Amino acid sequence: MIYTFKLQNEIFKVHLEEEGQLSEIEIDDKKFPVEFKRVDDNLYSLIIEDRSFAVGILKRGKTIEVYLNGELYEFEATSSRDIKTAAAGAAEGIQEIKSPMPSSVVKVLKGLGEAVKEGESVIVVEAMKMESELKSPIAGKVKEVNVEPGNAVESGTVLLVISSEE
Amino acid sequence: MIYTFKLQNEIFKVHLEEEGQLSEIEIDDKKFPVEFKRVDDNLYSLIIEDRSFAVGILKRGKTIEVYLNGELYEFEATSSRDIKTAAAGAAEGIQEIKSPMPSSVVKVLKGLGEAVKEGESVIVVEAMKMESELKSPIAGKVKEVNVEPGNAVESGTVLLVISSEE
Amino acid sequence: MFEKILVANRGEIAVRIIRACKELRVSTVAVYSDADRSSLHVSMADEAFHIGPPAPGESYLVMEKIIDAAKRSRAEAIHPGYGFLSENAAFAGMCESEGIVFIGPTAQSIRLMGDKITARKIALKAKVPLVPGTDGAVTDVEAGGAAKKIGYPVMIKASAGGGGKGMRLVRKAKEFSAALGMARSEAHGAFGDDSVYIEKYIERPRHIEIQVIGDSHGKVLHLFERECSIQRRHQKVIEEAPSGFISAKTRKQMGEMALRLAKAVKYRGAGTVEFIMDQKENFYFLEMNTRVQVEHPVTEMVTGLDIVKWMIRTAAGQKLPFKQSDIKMNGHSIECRIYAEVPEQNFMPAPGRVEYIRAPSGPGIRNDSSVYSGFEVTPHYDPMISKLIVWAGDRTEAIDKMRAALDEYIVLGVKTNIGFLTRLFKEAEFGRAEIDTGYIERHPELLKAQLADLEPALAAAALGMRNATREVEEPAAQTRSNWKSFARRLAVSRSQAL
Amino acid sequence: MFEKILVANRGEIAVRIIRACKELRVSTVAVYSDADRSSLHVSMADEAFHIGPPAPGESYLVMEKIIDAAKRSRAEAIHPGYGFLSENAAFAGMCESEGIVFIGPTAQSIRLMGDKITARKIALKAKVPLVPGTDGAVTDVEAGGAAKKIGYPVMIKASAGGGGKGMRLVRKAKEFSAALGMARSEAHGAFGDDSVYIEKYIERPRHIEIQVIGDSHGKVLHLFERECSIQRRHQKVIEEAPSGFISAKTRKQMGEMALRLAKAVKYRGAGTVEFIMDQKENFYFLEMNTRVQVEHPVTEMVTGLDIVKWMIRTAAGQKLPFKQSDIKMNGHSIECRIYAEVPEQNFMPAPGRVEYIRAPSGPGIRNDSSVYSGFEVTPHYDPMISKLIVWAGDRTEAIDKMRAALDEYIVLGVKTNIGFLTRLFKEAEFGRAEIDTGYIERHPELLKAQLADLEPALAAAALGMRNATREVEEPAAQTRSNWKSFARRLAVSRSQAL
Repeated sequence: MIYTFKLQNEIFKVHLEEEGQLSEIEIDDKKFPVEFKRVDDNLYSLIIEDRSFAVGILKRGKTIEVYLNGELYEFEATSSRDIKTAAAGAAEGIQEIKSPMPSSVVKVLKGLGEAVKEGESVIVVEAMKMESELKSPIAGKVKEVNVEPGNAVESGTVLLVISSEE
Repeated sequence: MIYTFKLQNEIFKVHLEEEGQLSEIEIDDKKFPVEFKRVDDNLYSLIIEDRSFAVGILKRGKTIEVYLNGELYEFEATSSRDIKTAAAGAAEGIQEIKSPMPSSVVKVLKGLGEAVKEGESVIVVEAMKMESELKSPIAGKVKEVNVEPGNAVESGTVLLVISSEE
Repeated sequence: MFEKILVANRGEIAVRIIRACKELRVSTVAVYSDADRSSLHVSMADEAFHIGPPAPGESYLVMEKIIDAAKRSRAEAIHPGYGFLSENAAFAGMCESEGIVFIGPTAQSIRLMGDKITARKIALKAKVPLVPGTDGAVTDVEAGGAAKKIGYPVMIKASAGGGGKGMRLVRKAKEFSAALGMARSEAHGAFGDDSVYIEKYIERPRHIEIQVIGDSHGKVLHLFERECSIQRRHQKVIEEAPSGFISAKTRKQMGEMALRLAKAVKYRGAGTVEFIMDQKENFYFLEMNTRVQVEHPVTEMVTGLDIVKWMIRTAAGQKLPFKQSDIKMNGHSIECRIYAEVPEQNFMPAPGRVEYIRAPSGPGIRNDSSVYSGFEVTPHYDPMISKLIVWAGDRTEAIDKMRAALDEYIVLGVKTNIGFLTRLFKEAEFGRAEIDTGYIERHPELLKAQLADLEPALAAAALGMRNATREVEEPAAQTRSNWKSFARRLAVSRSQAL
Repeated sequence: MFEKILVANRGEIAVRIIRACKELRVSTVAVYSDADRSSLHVSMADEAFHIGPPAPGESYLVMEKIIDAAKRSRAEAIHPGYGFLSENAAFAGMCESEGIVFIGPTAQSIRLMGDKITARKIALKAKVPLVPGTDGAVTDVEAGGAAKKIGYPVMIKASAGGGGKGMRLVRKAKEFSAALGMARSEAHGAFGDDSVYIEKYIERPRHIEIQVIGDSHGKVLHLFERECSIQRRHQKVIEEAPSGFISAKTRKQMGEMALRLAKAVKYRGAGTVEFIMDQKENFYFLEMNTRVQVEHPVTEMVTGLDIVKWMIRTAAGQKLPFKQSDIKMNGHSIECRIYAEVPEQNFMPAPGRVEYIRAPSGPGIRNDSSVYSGFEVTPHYDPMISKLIVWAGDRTEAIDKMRAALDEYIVLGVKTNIGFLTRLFKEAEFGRAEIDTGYIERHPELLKAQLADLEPALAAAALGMRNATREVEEPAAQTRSNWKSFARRLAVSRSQAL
């Protein structure tokens, strides 16, 4: 079985082969055996060549959250079609600005076609009585504006799309 | 809905009437409203006329374990048929001596027909390298002997039956 | 001692107070909004009263509802916790007139310390140092002399000001008059008023506070300091006792100052005198918090005194049975506030359902929390998940313990600041106690997740996906449910729910 | 300091040691049997090695397997915990000859103290008091005089004896010779040997022990006493520090005696000198445990010293940096061992699956455990669920804290001694520290559950049944499972699993 994950715009392919208790994992042509065992509800024990890891795992929709050594890895499980788009997107520098939580749109700072610098704020949202400015991770132009002030948006809603293409 | 529970050979009837959030409970002709709310997996909050209780509940087979204020109540959910038998049993003083855990029988101390005093040991079982003597809660005679030394028994297996009848 | 206390709060502090009451064998009454029916403080209390919708303004802040619940339950006293009505003099007054003991200082003490100007006047009179500055607006003629007297660097601030407008930092005398002109013109432009005042500028300020406790018989003691210099959004994130910075001499002085202030308002119960401190250990009174603080546990850990229990006892009229010299600090304690928030996005709250939580435990670990797997962090209240507190022999060991504890902490379902805190506790500067209120801003690199264990994480993701897939493919196992196989089914569903 | 340590144990003590290592920034290696693949010590360690089937004799007790795992992982030291190989001189010797540090005393110290007769000889030589008695078998002529010299009451014991046969308690001199005759004849009947010896009979004996710690530079210190008089099946259930019974003078004497003994064997690491004490504070050496004790936490709580960390540091050759007078006791600590067992049935173990566990937390609460919801208590190992430890300012407050903590503890799926402990901590006699090793036998009423809250319990049972019924009637909700609705489904299954 091959799984494809996206993490911070990088694509990873994981080849999983099972043989009883032991699984074999292949990432980037590197193979290693993994022993995987549930501890409680969401806590798992992973043993990779004698190295031991306590891992929290939660699957929500297409996201698989992996909690390891104090850090949260939010993998997006993608299909081959998604990958192509994403891969293309990554190459061409297309970035979706998503709402990180249920919130309301306060102000759209950049209009359609407007130039945006890397790290520049593009939209202001409000949640729990606090305003937050969302920034563009790349330099480019606004390709899509999907919301307007006053809109209530869910977590994950794509608010704007920024592209580095000319 | 009427539920019938057995606890330490006493029979309780609970009449449960539901009205939205609030339920009405009737025990022994005493009625009171109960608000019941799940907290986490097995922890529940009960509010009875402003009095608040944190209760752990686990249902296993016919047993419903209720954990309240540091004590474990092991209710046995019974059908009307069971009740009659049980009620009869209680009246006539019939007691089943059950294995409290998976164990092996070491010695049967009382044979069929033998007289037994209240609190007298009737059988010795071993589990986890420790021997335990099981005692009769009533005075009477051994009516049934279902096991012999060396038998491996499950938790709940009826080992002997003691009866106070002549 | 009281027979019954109503706890007018929610979350971890309500749980904390209920635990203290249980140990004192005092009955407890919880109040709860619609959002808190399954909160732990409700089930842990002996009685519980519903007080309205989730919005605090319609429940926890409605004085009449709290008083009503107290009367109906015949509670003799009310513990307000922190936040909500805890520093509300009107509420304390209402309790007093209803014959209910308010567990805290008198309404009068709250009133005096609640008004910033009055509090500054009391401090001035009690000879507690304030940030040096002019007594209100100054003329151009006065300004230069005042700045010189205060000592550079100074801040020129617009009297009508706010939001940084008409504000100028001046480091040298020769830059002063130009800066004054600019500040005045900016102030005029922004507020139509060019009057300005001058204040000492504190570089890399530290936040250090003194815990005090008083009884109703005139005795007030201090329990030494807490340093709370690590802040984000002007809110404390990490607190410790003792401070890793101040000298024994400064500690003594601060304690004395705090007592002087507390005695000036005949303080009863627990309170905190907050100071701002420069890098030369000069300290200046900021304000007094007339309630239990979020960070009270670190003081409890190093002094061995249970502050919440002493609040209750002193409110019940008991005398503090020890004297100042009996109170000693032992070891070092640090508290982290674990929040559902996104450090990368300016620590924006991240409410949601905590699908899974596993808190650390073991020697020297204290986790004050009311959150459990399945708990909903709502947007109505503070998104705090827990206060993780450690105690160890010294600061270095306490930091190492905190690192190990954070490493054990797992929260799934909502984003948290645990990763951020983990990175912070590895910082050498923090280790050397080189901290101030601008520390987090100076360390933006701490905000970014360090996803260094990619291989095991990817392996876990793949194996997790495989388990989830199996579940979708074999849902039949879940319907094979009848009463007898209940226990087995539970086990099955456990091994399938991901 | 070591870079890597192998922990040759399982359960809570393995977790405890791994936590100490993490704080010391030492890598850890776990070993595990088939029964322990999902135990916490495995996932918490940095490395994990499988060592065989569940039976200890085929895994945790197999010296070669442990040494092999240490070599493969290049661990420099082995911490044996308690039980298993912890007091095995041969194993300590094997480590020594393999160049692996055994975290504990030398093989020689273990050997000397492991043999009861040798240990008694060393104690005698070091002038540590032993239970007064004759030096072996006595003739009829000698017997009376010996008894008089020892002082009544005395026990006459068969030299070849065991199981109470040939044993006689004699309270008065005039009863002695008749009892002697009976003892001899019983001994002859049972063992074919009528030789007897005489020993002082200790009425209502208390178990009090002294914690010691030594470094490899000749320094040995004691960390005061623990009282462990509450026992069942000759195993400690409740331990506390300090003892609620002994005077400061006795404490000092016991400490000195323990040090004398430890120094006699050049003791390194943590150890415990156990004494039996009568109700007049006379104490007699029982044995020395050359390892960390289950009950070490109570000493940690009152002294602020981390015993496990000091074991590791001293094994690594570090010097103890403090002197005897630096070690102080502060407050009071109590530990309860929470077992999966049935008090009503002579505390018979009750292995099984812990379906749900909710441990107490908060100020002054420490819960050392490796059990979680879903954990299987197997018949292969000790059925301990956790060690619940409290600290408070004094004994009374500590008892109140323990009561409150036990009240928060919920375990479902296996039977436990929590109810029994709850009842015990309410006992007035225990409150007055009027305890001895026969306490539980003297209080059979504590074994019986007090099911006093019938109404809410019945209501809960009925409502729980209703929820379970609904689930059986509407199983469809559980199959509506696809990837997208996973989160929602999880929520649904949560609200249905009872």
